[in-house]
Amino acid sequence: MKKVLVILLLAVVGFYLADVFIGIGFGNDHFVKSDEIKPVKDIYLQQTVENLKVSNAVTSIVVNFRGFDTLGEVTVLFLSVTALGSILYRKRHHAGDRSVLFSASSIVTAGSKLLFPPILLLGAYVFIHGHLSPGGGFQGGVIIATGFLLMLLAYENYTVSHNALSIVESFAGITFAVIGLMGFMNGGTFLQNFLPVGTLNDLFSGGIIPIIYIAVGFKVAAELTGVIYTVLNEKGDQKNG
Amino acid sequence: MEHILIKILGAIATFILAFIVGMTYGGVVRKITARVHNRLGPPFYQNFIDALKLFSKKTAIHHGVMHFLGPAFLMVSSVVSLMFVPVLIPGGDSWYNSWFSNMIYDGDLIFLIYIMVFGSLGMALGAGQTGNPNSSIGITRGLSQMVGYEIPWVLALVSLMLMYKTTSIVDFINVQQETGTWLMFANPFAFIAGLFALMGMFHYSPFDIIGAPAELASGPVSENGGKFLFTMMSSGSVFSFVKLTLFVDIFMGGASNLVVLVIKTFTLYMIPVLYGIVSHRYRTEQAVTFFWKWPLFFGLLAVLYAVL
Amino acid sequence: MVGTPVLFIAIPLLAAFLIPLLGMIWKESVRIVPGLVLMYLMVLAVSLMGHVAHNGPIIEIIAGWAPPIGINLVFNAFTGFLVTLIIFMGLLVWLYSYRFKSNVEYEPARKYFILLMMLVTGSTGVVLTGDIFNLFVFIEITSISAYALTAFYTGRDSAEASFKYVMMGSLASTMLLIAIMLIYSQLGTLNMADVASKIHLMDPTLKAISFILFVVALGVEAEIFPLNGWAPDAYAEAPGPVGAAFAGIVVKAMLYALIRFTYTIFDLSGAFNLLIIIGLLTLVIAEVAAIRQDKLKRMLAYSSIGQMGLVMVAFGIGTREGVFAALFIMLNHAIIKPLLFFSGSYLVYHSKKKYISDIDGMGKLAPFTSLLFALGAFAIVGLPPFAGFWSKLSFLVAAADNDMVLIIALILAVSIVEIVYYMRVVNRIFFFKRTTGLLARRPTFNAYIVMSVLGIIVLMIGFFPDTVTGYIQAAADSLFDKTQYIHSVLTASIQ
Amino acid sequence: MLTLILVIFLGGAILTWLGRKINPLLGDLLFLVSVILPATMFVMNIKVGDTIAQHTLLGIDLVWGLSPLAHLFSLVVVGLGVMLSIYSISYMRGKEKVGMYYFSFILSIMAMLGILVSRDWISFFIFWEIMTWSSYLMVILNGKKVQSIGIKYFVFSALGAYSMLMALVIINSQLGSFMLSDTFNNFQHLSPANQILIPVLLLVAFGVKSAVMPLHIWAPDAYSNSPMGYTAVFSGALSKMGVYGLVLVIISMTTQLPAGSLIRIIVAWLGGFTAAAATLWAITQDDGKKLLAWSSIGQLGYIVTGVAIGTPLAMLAAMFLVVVHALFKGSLFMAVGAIEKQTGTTDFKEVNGLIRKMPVTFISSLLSIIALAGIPPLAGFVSKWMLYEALIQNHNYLLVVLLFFASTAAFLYAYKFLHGYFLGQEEPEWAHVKEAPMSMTIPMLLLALTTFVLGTWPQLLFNSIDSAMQYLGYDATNGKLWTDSVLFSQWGDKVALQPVLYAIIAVFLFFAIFLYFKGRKATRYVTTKDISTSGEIPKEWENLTFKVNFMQPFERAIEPFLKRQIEKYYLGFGKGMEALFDFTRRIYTGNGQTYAIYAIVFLALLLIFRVSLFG
Amino acid sequence: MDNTYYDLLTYVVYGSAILVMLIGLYAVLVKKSLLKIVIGLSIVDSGLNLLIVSLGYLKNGTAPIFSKGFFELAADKPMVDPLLQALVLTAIVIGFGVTAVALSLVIRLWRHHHTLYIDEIKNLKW
Repeated sequence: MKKVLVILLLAVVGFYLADVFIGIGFGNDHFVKSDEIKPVKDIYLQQTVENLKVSNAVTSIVVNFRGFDTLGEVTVLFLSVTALGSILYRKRHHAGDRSVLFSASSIVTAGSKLLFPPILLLGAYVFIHGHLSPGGGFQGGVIIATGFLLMLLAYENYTVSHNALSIVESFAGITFAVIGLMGFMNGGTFLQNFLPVGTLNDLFSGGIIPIIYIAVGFKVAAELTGVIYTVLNEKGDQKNG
Repeated sequence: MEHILIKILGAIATFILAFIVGMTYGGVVRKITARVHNRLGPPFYQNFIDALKLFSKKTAIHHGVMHFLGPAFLMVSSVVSLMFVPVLIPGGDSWYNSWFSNMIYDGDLIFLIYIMVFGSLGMALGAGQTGNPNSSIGITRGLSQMVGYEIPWVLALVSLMLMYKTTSIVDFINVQQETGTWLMFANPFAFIAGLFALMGMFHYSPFDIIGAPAELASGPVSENGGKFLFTMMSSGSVFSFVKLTLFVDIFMGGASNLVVLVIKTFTLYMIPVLYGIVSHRYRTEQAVTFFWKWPLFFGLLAVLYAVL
Repeated sequence: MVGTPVLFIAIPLLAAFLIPLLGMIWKESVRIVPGLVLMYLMVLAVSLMGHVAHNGPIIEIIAGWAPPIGINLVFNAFTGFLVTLIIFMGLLVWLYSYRFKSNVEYEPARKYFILLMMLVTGSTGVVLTGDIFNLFVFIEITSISAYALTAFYTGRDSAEASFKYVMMGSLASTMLLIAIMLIYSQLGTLNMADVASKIHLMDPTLKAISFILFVVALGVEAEIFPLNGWAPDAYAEAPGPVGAAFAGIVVKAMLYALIRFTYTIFDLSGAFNLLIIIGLLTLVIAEVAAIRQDKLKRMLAYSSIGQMGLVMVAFGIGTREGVFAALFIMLNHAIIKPLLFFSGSYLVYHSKKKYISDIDGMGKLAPFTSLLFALGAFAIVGLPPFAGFWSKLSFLVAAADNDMVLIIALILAVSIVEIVYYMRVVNRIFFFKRTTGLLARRPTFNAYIVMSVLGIIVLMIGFFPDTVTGYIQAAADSLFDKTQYIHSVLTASIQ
Repeated sequence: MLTLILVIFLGGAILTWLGRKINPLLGDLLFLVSVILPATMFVMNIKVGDTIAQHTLLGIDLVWGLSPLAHLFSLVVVGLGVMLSIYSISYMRGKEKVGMYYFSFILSIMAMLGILVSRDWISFFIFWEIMTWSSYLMVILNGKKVQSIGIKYFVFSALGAYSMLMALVIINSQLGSFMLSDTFNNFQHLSPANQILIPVLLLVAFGVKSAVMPLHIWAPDAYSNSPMGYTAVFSGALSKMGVYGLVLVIISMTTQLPAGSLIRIIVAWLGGFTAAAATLWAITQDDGKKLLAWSSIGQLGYIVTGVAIGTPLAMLAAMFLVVVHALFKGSLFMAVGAIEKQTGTTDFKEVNGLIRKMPVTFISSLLSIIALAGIPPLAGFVSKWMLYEALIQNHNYLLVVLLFFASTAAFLYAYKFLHGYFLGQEEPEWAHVKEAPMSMTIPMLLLALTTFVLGTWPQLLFNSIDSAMQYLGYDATNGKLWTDSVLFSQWGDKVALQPVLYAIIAVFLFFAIFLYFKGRKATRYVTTKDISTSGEIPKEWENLTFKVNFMQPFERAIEPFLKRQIEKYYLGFGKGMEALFDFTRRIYTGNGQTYAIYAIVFLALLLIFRVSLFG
Repeated sequence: MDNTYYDLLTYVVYGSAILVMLIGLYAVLVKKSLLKIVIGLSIVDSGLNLLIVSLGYLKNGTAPIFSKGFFELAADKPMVDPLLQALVLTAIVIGFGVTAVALSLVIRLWRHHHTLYIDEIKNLKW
């Protein structure tokens, strides 16, 4: 009964949503046709090439045009790690070992060990080239974190130093914030670019964008690893296993 | 100011008249009651003898200040209400009429209604201090019953006020003189309601639970003897006179001289007395609810009649 | 000027990233640094308020891109008023918690203070930002801090409360995103002022639907009626100061967002009626639920929701007086409710279940705390000469000017309900015999200070309401003046 | 000056409270100072005038001035306040929560004066609410039945206060001003609906405080539950604030209305019913406090009737009764307080025969009771007399019957009161009881004697009432308002009841002397044990006092009435509401999923009704 | 490509994105396991992200990257909306954060209740 009602309810909501979006249309220029409307994305695309010399427009948006969002985003991640720690915190004598249902086979352990360095390398590549190609700090960070996940899954006793994670995380965060504040130099604004922008499609181009993205990469990697590590260290339940 | 002495003399005369008439009526009633009960009964002047005896008796004990003040309060109520009732029609045919219209004025009816209940409170206080439970019981019954008959009584009077737009007893008398119709005929419902109330006021059977000699040892007066009882008795007599006179004034055209007064009051007096002789006693709540049934109905009818 | 508005965000974030490092060196710093930051922000807020009063709104451009291209922060009389309020409350909550958490171990304490600071920062960001999507980000910052703080105590119920909060919160953020996307897909911009200036071009149906989605999304956090199921649980299970922070900080910021959408961004006339309807629903249901509570904090939580309903009704009046009244109620609520939460949590400190009956006869054991609680109760039900009266009065005056007789009657009837449950508690404190053997806990020195400050403010507003009305009036004017807002934002350039 | 006086009150209240914590004696001293000093300042310095002080808060002008009408009421407040403050020192000695008592006492005196000096609705309301909550603290001070009685009181007060608040914001929105004078002068400018709504709301507001019939149920409990030292103020002065408001509303508003006469007749009848019903209830009470509480309600019923009738004579009667009621009811409550202080109980069934132990208390009670019953030499008579006459002149005959009935029935409880405490058997149990201290007896005797003075020379008060009534728009009578009464016209211009008084005193003294001095010589006092109960003298331990089921016969007679308590309906309503509330809060099921469903349902509903919402 | 194809695609793309969201919602509203509810929430997020990304698509569009290849091969093609992609990036990260918190809460609830059945976890109500 409840299910039927919920389905009906969802049908209503879904109908209205679908109606709206289908009205908007797919793949066309959906902005209101009016002289007043100048979609910001056009400005972004234009400015990315002309002023920032960053080839990946998404990156320029994420880090520069809407860098403030990204700062918030990074904070959200930071907070979720903090929250996780706070929610799962228990006094030391309660804390147990990592729950292990079954040991990883030697294929997994060996493979993981093999894959770990290339994964780190790939991650680093992705966030260093964030302003040139698809990818960026978040993506790269996630890739690095997968590496750690692999190691944690493969080795029961693999530990990551909490302190090290915090230090990396904090430094990365501070870098972001300080670079943002450095924008005030020369009468600029927060997060304003104060470095030379270089030429398009160069590794060293885009001013502060790559630096921030690298910081973000480190930070995301550290934070995600932290999340995984914290959750993995959660002791299994007492009743069932 | 030159009248003040005459006023005082008139007041004293009124009091004496009321005392004598009241006492005599009381004696007559005892006689009649006895005859109806097939007894010999005391002579009609027995009350005077009793009064004389009580008056000359020494007071041996008392129960405190209120014990003294209670009867005095009672007397005040009787005398003061007497002062406000035109015993005879002012300016009537007899030369002495003006003596008996002491402090009458335009709104005296309301005042009378008010002051007439005052005595019971004084009495109650006096009785209360004696500490005799019978007194207190009698008092509560009396007060309850008073509340009972007050409604039809006030209704009856109000209906008349409504008809003639006045609150003066003298005006009522004058109206009856002019039209030649007694108000008991002009508004019979008011008369009936008032009569019931009058029966209640007299504390004769069936409304005599207050005194109820057999069970309460005479109720409120039970601790009083000698001069106390004398005061109470005389004030009771005066008060009976006040009630009768008032009723006659209002419903029966007033009295132009003493003879008419005596005839009318005595006739009126006989109604509750004779009814009382042959009826059984009501319990207090029965009495109260009785007053709140038919008399109240007639009272309302009277008001309705007056409005229409 | 001591700084620019962006420091409201940047400094706490920097501090938040720094605290783990500092904590490794000196453990006490995790408690002190947030306080220092908040103090600095308080100074900043006050000085910026002074600046705004003379020189007009400050539009902070970020990353060098003038609106509508980049993100901007708007610090005008209205947002400044709220930011000052939020930071002031944050400071008090910090001061109150400073010792409150002294028996807590280092790790949780560090997290607590970071989360608290982020809660304040997120709320500040919500108020300051001039960008719809940025608003979403700050709402999420606030929410996640709030989730974590709700579940801060390691009991089972706090997790339950928090989980409900998360469920509702993430549904809300979904809807918020859909709404943002709808706006963007039509107008091609995310800047509030820009959107506001172009909203008339939008298709009415889409406009209505996106507004509805905004209402539902922000309504979850602003605790409007059918969406506030999480709120009483969260208030009741969160630590005392956090409950106070919710009432004094988070809700205010979220309501701000809702109001910003209603007043500035959208031009829907029916929106005000909707505000009134949901406000009344919220008010009535919450107060009605509050009267039947047997736990103190839960009762306060429902009462808080009810007050938010009242604020919404006041905003729904849609006149300058209405906005004034709404802001006044918000201010009073932001001061009184934390006072109640602070003193209330000391009154039930030793009680296991935190039942109201556990505070019987507390007046003798803890006279100061009890007195302040009573003061708060008297003030919040609007008894003169305390603070709540003036806001209620200005609300009623505003409503009467719009001939809302029935609404006034309804609200006053609900106020009677409110009186009943508050007075029941006050009676218990002062006029009941102590039944349980539980002793009172002496408030810490900091708590004394915090509660006294709040009490003094309550009295001050009660006796001299004009000390604050100037700011409120300016704030109301600022919110009301939509064209001025749009103009000032869109013409902003880097100073 | 006015501001200073109010500030002294306020500061005094807080200082007293603090001082009491330091040293009880200091508290007592501060208490006296902070009541008497500002009260004296008020009487000496504040003369009738329109604007004495002015403040602006929140853009609203708060104007304070003293109208002649308010001046009359302020006399009551100040007089009672000072008397009761002296009384309270002894009364509260050795009790708990004295500090809070003093605090609330001073605050409520301040609030009442504040109400009277308010020339605008806002300050009126503020002081009104301060009065409410300070008296609320008093009601629950003894910690008994706090949740039922206290909450009942507060709910009704809030009902009243919020009615007023609603009325005043509507007034402001329509007329653009909070000033009382503007409201009354521009009343015609209101819309017809508001012309009805506002008086009705205000009548509810003031009807609550003056305990008019359907709104009275808080009063008996609240009066009897507060400390007696305060109840005198409560019943004597605080409830008069309701009357003050009623006077303003009825005279200044309803007279301007076509339907006003109907409203006034309704209110007058409500007042009449209040008087009658409260009297009946008073008769059934076995506790002196409760009895007096109901009696107060009844007396307020008379006042309300008088005010509602609104003819010059009726208004005169009501104003007179306002003052007189404060006097005699103050005295009576003080007497009960003294008895409570000395014996520890106020139950008629427990204590009796105190007449010889507490003579001063008895005498003042007796005088007050006589005044209450409306018996001529005392002041109660004058007002009741005028009231009846006014009603008859106004052709409200049935109302007269009702009030007559009420005042006759009042004898029952008046007697019950006196008998219950002072008369009857003197029990050995109470042999140790002493008269209350001077500081308690003197105020109570003073008040009782004042009723006597006012009953004989009512013109002492008539000038004040006259100017108050001129302020309300009645014709100037130059102190001869009494001319409306037939009592006056009969006896010329003496404006007095002296003849009646002299007659009464003469007869009274004659017989009293006759009985006392004539009989006294050989008389000896015997205890109340020594009575003639069928020749048997009761033993010492036998308690013969008739006190249980004292008014049983009468109660049986009025049983059908007693069954129909309005309170039951209110309680039923309250229970129903609580049940409804309890049902409603079950919306919050505790299941997060349900909440999520609510959210989606809400979304769906908004989407569906989007057109009707946003066009 | 012709317009009917795009019209059809409109239904398919948006329809499926919304369907994903609804499926997630269904899980949130009906499923009794806390874990499934969390999964539902993250499905809703995914559907939403899908929706947003597809909103930014343009006919014959290309990725918003000014790489060398772009200038050489597709300089005349319109670029899909980069802003929406950036927003989705943010949304994903935030969704991740919320999911992490939700999961940790599920762990906490499991610790205390030893059940994930939502109807049994309602100590706080009314």
